[in-house]
Amino acid sequence: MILFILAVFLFLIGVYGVVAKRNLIKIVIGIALMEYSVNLFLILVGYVKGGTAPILTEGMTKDPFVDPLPQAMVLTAIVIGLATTALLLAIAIRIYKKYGTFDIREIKNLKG
Amino acid sequence: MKGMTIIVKKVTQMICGVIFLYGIYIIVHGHLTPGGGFAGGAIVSGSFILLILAFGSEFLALKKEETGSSILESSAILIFLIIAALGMVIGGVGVFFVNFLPKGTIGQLISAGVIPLFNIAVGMEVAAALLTIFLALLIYRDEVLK
Amino acid sequence: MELLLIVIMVLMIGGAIFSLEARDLLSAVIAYGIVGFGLVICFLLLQAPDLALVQIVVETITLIIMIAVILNSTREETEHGKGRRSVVFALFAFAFIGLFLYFFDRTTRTLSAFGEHTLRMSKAYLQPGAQQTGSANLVTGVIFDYRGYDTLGEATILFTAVIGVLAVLRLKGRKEKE
Amino acid sequence: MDFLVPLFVVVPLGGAFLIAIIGNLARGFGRYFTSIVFAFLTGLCIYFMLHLEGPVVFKVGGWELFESIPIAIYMVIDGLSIYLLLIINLIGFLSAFYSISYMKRYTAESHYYTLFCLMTAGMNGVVMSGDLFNIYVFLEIAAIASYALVAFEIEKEQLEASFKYQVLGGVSSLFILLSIGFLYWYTSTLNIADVSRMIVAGGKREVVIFTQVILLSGFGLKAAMIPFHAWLPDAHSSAPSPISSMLSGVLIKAIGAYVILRLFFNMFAITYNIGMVITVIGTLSMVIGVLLAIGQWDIKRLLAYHSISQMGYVILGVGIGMLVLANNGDRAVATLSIAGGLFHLFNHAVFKGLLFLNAGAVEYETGIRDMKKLGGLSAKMPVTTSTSLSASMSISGIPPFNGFFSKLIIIIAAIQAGYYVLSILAVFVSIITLASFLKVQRYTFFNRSGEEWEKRGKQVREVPFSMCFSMIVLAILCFVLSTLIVPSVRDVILTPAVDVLVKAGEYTTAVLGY
Repeated sequence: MILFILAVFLFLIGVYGVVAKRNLIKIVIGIALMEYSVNLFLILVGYVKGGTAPILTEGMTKDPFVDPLPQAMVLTAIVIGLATTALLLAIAIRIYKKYGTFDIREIKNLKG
Repeated sequence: MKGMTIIVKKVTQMICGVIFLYGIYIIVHGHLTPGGGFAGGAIVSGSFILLILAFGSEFLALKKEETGSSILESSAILIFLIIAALGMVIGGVGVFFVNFLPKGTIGQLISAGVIPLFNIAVGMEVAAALLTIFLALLIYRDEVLK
Repeated sequence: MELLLIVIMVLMIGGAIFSLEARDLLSAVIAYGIVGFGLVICFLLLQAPDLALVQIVVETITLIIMIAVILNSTREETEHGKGRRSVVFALFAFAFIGLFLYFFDRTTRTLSAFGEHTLRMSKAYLQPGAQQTGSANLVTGVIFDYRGYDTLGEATILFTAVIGVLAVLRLKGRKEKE
Repeated sequence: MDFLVPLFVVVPLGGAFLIAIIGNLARGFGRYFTSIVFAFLTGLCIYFMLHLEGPVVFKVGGWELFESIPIAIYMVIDGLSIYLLLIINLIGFLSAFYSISYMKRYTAESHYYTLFCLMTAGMNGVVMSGDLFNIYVFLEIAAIASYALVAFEIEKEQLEASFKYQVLGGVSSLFILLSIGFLYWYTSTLNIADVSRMIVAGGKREVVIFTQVILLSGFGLKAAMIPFHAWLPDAHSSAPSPISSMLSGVLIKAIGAYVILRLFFNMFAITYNIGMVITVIGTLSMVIGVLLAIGQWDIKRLLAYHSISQMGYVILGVGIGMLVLANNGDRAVATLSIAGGLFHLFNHAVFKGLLFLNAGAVEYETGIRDMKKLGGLSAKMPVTTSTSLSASMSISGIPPFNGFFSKLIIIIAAIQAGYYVLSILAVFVSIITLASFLKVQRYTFFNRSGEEWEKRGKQVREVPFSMCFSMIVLAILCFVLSTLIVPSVRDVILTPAVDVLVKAGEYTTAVLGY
């Protein structure tokens, strides 16, 4: 149980970063942290005690497998996270070029 | 962008091909061992990124490279879609995403029907996609510095 | 193994807090890398080698891109105005986090504990999975056969992001001549 | 007919990939190809709508039930899905056609059309999916494409709006993914029908409520309901106008409101508490949205705030229906209320799409969005003026137009259900909307005081054909949609959609087949 709580705690730290931080890069990091924690959470859900990775090999014993479906979901989620991060960074660097800062408050001031 | 020192260049020269081949290996063995199109494609693009970082980009016509990798990416994902949609024609019953090739023996390299083909298409797509993102950032940087 | 996982996750949480609070953006990004690579070890411990492989490569490339962005802009975070408002805000945030965790703990206590997951949908992916798809790696079987449609969506998302990055990073938005 | 189902996703995706390849070689390719794609899809929607009897279930990969558990990804087209699909592809076609002239001033047109196709493909995928994780994936396609499109003009304002939109959109997506994780933990399945069955069998109420709260905040952010609306005015006013009309007209419905309806009616059992929360959120959006809109002078920003308010009507209508159903009240009242909500959803797509296209036409000719600096355009741009007038009358509920009927139905239903305060609020909001749009008409088209564009020496004339065409078609639709109150028309288009929500419990059986 403690593992799930730690994963959700990491998620909430990410939320805190997004809400409280004023720096664009920090906000991107916050979103990426949330992404990681959700991925970890899904894998924790799909774990089976004493299970092995769901890959058939020669001379395999009769161990149970862990659930392959969350793994497929997380694989998708990792790539989605990469895509989001890349687009966010592209826009952040563009904003930096226009304003010369990553700080949200200064951007607001400059915008007037 | 400028390249790095001679030591870095030499080391990159030696390991870059190995990384590239390892990426290909991961893609091709996706249905047998851990990994697959996504991991392998990312490794392949990593080898290119390493080359560019070590040797610098002034020898490259970046814009052309970017267009090329973008087209490669689009073609790869189009191939993916076509293979998936072929099931609607070949599968006989109009099913999307059907594994219409013979399955073969489990554990052989040539097995699992269309899955290796999907892996290769996705591998190409991911490799080209990550390279394109990197090149786009590089071009933008060069233009800004100008 | 659970203890090891807990240790790594605490380390990850420490890295996460440091990366959000660090003054220097470069060290923030490096601390963020700790979280990402910690996640790789978690995936390995939780029997997900496919994910570990993808995560380690993706993490590396994300870090390269992030560091490139920071080296080309600024490293400093200008954090001014740390007054009483931020203390109140922090208290508020702690209260929210505490409440959320409390409700999470209370509501999910009835669900299956760690490691006692029951399979339902994936039963079909495991038992006859290898015969039906011909793939020895069952995760690949799920990704490309049972749920291939999701993977098409995933590849499309990467494609979308690339087109988006190309569109955002182009030099001029409008043509010169009106 | 079944095998045609995947085409709703395959065709726009294939179109997007083709444009990305060929657009590099032949510049104008995407421009016309996009319109062709969406014309085809609209035709397909109409074909489906005329021939649909009960839900069509398409199992991707052809995997049948395994020990009576669904293992394939299901595509489900029922009355509600086809209703949304029709709206998406119709507005998509008109926006794409409008873009032919409008986007000629921008660079990188092929990127624009690629993203446009991808966004619509994502929305189509969401509304016809019967699988939780699949909904998430396609929702992300639509969302990421829209982030890039909002920033398409790459000026300061656009970039900032897009960043804000992306951050809040990313947070909401992750909330959604987390709640999908909860549901998977609880039920070990992803199929909506199967999840619904497992929730009923499991009976752990606390877990369900916790998940519902997280899901509602996630999708509420996507639908820009009132506590979560911060991103909408910036994002919708910064995008190029055809995209604004897609975002306001379709996107917040397809990936926000639709999913809320689908999940809270068909997946979770209807409860009084959730109905109350939805009604309150709808009312708040309706009232606060319009109050925020009053003080706006930027024409697109004003329209964006009105989107929040009008979506409030939709949610309110559906929420009242949910309350009545949860109380085991009169089913006829619930049906009327939900029908009003869904009817208004279509109407809003049409008139808000049209209003954004009008704003785009004004900006195209004058380059100004501030209403104080506009004026006197009615003589120079007759088509824009007349279409804008009909859309304004429609949004503020003037009788022969469609907006009047849907609002009337919602108000009557609220009175019949005994929520008198809500009906008075709805009337009140409608009056403020009327005042607000009188202002728009007066300052933009009729008042002769401003005329900044004349000082700048601009030659203002009517916009090109493709833009006029889209606006005229939408203006005609503002009239024609009023016929949805005629029973024979309603039975084809609206009633199947309403039935899906009113007879919420039948979804599971219809999809699983046992």
